Amino acid sequence: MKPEEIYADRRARTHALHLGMWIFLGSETLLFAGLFGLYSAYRAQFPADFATAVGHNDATIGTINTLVLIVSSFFVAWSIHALRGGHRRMCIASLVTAMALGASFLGLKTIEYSHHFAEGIAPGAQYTSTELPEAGARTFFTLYYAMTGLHALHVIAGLAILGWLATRVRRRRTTTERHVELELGGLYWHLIDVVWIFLWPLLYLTG
Amino acid sequence: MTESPLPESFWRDGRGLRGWLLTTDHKRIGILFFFGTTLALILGGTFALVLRLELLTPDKTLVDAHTYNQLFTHHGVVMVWMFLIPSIPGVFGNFFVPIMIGAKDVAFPRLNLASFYVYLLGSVVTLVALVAGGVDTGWTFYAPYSASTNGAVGWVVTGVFILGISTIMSGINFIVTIHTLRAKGVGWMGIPIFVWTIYATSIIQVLATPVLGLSLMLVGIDHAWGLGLFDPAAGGDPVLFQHLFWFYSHPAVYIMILPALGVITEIVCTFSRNPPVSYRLLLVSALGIAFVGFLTWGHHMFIAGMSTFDSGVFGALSMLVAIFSAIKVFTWVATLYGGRISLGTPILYFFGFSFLFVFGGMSGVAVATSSLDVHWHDTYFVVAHFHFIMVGGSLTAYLAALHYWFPKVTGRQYSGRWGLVSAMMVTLGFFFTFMPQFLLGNAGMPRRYYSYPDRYQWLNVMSTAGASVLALGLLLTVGALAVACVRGKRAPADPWGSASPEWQVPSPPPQHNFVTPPDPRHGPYDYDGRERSE
Amino acid sequence: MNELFRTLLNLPEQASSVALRIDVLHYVVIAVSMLGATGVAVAVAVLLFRFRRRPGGHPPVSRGHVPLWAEVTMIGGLLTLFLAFWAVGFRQFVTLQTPPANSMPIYVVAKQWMWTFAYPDGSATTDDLYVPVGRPVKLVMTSRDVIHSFFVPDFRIKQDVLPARTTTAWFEATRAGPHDILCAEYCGLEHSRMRGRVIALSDDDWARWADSRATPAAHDLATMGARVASERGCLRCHTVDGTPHLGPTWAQLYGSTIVLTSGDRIKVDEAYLTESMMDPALKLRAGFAPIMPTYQGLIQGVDVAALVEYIRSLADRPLELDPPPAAPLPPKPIPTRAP
Amino acid sequence: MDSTDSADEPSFPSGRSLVIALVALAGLTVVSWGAAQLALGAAGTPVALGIAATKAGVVAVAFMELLRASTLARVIALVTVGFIALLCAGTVGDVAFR
Repeated sequence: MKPEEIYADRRARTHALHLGMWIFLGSETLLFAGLFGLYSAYRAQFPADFATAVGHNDATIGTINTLVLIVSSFFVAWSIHALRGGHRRMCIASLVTAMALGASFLGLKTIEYSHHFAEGIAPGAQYTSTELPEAGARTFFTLYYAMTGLHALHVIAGLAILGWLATRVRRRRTTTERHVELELGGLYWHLIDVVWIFLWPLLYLTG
Repeated sequence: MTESPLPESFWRDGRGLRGWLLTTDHKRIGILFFFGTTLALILGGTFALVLRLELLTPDKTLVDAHTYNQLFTHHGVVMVWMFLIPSIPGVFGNFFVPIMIGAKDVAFPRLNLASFYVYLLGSVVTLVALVAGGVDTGWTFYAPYSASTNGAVGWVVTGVFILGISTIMSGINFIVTIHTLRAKGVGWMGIPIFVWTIYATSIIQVLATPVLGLSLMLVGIDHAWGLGLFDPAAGGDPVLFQHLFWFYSHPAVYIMILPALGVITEIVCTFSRNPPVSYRLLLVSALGIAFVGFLTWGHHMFIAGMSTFDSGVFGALSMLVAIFSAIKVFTWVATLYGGRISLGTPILYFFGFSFLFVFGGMSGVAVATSSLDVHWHDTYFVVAHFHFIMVGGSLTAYLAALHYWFPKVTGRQYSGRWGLVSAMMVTLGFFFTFMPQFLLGNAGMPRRYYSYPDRYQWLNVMSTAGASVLALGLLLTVGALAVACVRGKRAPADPWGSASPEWQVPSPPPQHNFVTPPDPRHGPYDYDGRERSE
Repeated sequence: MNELFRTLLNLPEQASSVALRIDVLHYVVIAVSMLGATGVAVAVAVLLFRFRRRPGGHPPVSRGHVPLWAEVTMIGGLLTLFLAFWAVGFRQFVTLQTPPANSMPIYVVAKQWMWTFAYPDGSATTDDLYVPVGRPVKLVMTSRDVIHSFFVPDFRIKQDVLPARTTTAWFEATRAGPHDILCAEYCGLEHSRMRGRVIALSDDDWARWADSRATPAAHDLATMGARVASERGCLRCHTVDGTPHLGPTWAQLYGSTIVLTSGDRIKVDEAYLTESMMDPALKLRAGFAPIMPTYQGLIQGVDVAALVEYIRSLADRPLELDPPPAAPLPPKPIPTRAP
Repeated sequence: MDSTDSADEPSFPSGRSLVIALVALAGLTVVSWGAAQLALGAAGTPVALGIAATKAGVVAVAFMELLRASTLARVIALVTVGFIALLCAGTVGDVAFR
């Protein structure tokens, strides 16, 4: 049956959608919980090796990527702000900027991955590097690939959503009057940002 | 017999098959889930029967060891993820929660339909494994064996992952529905306990399922490309997989049992025409179980090489869950007191349930006692314990629910006599299937044993005999209800004299649930109030 | 009384020093469970009958609200009971986890689908584990493939056996005769046939058995370990007389407490030594480079046992320079069934 | 319509607050990076995670409008964090005390 028939008014529906999105975000975050659990357990097992391995990661790229995601997050928030203020073009522009930043995040990640592969630092059985302590480093980098890989998948999904939203705004489907989907899409993108905010120190800084 | 057709109801929307396959009506989706889960039950049950027959003799009876190992794996996978988890929420939750809170539908009807098709997809993918070589890891997928075995591990873990997505979808849907769609005047304390248990269940589903999805994915990747996260040869730690697995799978037990407890509450109150002796305790214990269930996963790992420290902590925490379950049991018994109890098939199932669930639960306390678990772990005692909860608890309650709400859903009554017979066969059959298994466990027969020392045979024979009675009982139930669907007497709106909202709408309910808007003046257990106003 | 309950509950014989204590707790817990469940069921049955709907209806009963104190007592009472179970059970559990100091070490290697046992005297057996009655035995266990679980129902002990890690279990047999060993962790095709026996022998039978094992060129596990050490090149990095070298010296190593690179302190025991052979970098001793290769899969259970015994034998060796052990001795055939 | 015309809810975050949040986040990022260069040793990880938590808080409040969202949303946020902590505690409690 039609939403109008189910809900008292559109505000009730908006509220419900936000609720649903937040619960979904909680669920999404717990998808990473297992990896955080493994990370902390293995780190407790090989403290020294993990430190060395973290040190081996390129903190510069990591830090730049962090800033990139934060700024993109800002532009997503800004796009909502703009649309609420009725500035359609600015909304589209900020969405596109956010997407560009997201894409460059993935670009930097690819560069990083290629560096690692060049050194024989590949996940699991493909790990051939010998310069780092055998036991811990391999595990660290397997986790590194699992965590960043899962995160990258979310970034790709997020980019798709942002693109879809941008076209909706352009086609005047998403408007100042009704833009709940923009808010929800934004929430998803911010979650991706938040997850990375935690991955960054764990994988690049705390050497 | 000539009989005027049933009144206008959700069964007819004039759109034929399309109306069923593309429906967004929560009631129809409930029916779809009923057929899905019933098929799963039949499939899993068949596997179980073959297993039981194989165990009639100490060595080969029917199938070879490899087939046997695959059968118990697929039995577990099908029963847990394709039947038990979606059964009560998917069927009765979908059908009744909106009506119980006075809503026309769930918050996200399309998401609801999607969750059914995702469930279907997941089931299919899981079953592809059967033809793709089968899986012999056991439903627990313990590393490193699950990584090294050459079976269709990839198919099963992917299938279960997809099933998990369906679970999360419906979990989100229920939580939002209960939060936002309660009719005017229906407060949090004015909803039936069944709604509360579905709410608690949904919370667990949303929070725990992703962790399972991830760990199974890791196992799948490990099996396919040697990720080695849990592989000792690569510095991995297999015990950590067990941590992740049980972090989901212990709460999952409560996903399976909480809705059952809700059903039982409804039945006890309706048939004794007494409000629950303490609504507050029932709802606190439901939420309590949901929460504490997350703190106890380690009691599956006492002898797995886990630290003694963790064993102590998890052992103590595990005892708390039993408390909450005990509160529920006492509340039910106290609710019967002073009632005007009408006997019917559902309440008879409750009688069986009361013994099976309490003993099953207490045997849980027993295996949570670490020194005793050392002897019992991975023996038939554990098998018997969780079947008491899953079958004696959940399945019994599912059948009780089926008989309780049958008149509402179909608009027809079934034969009480056949209901009684099948209920007795199911309960006794179950009892004789699994009581011997406690004794087998005490004697030390490990689970997942294809062949066993001769001294265990007589108990296995008894267990198999019981299993066949149980199977017959289930067939009888299906048959009796099928007959009732076409031949049954027309059922009134409220055959049991309940006060719960779903009984105030016609049987079967009309398309948009309510002819007259729901009347919140009387709570779901306000029997006298209803009577006076009628 | 004990016999009655044991038979009722279909428990196997109590053949270890801990079995009786554990069973008594078992009786209590199961009795409580049975009584509880039956009690509830009976109560339900009685109430269903007593308050069944009658034509005239029964005189209304006043059902006051459950008073708070009743709730509290009920909940408190049960919680105390369950926590009592936990307290007693956990104390027994700790006992099961901590082998007595004087126990005889036996090295267990599990593989699909057999058990191999290596004894301090250098001999080894497959599937049958020979032990003396009345003397604590400590099992130092590891697996070569997947997870197995060492389970002896008559002893009420069970312990998972993990690859690349050692777990320990201990028991003191109190009754002579064979006791089944069952694998309790699903380990693949022949899981249910991965069985063995603990042959518990009275003192003189044990002595006789030990003699029967002794061959003319008899030498104990430690001597064998010395041979393995030189054959495997351990002595290229490890000294046996305290001289500092690439690896930690073995003199006075066993039983000492060392500091790891992680900063933790650890007591050097069978578990740590075995683990360090299989996964040297896992718990690296402070002040040493992670240069030792892993011997996982390269070195057989008996040789591991031999090395550990050898290092044990050096525990109280005075730290003075003396020639490293003699050149390789003729290898001694080790009876093991082909996998 | 969409909750834009709602008197009973706190008004939307102003553009200014968004900019301030951005500056704060960038600043914290730099601080965290700097702290890492100092090699604080054992204190390093807690510090880094503390800063990360602060940043996450800023994002949640300024960008995700967590304070405008319903109570349940806030509960979910807390529960999620709590459960991750729980899982880590359980696994570490095993590995560390083995």
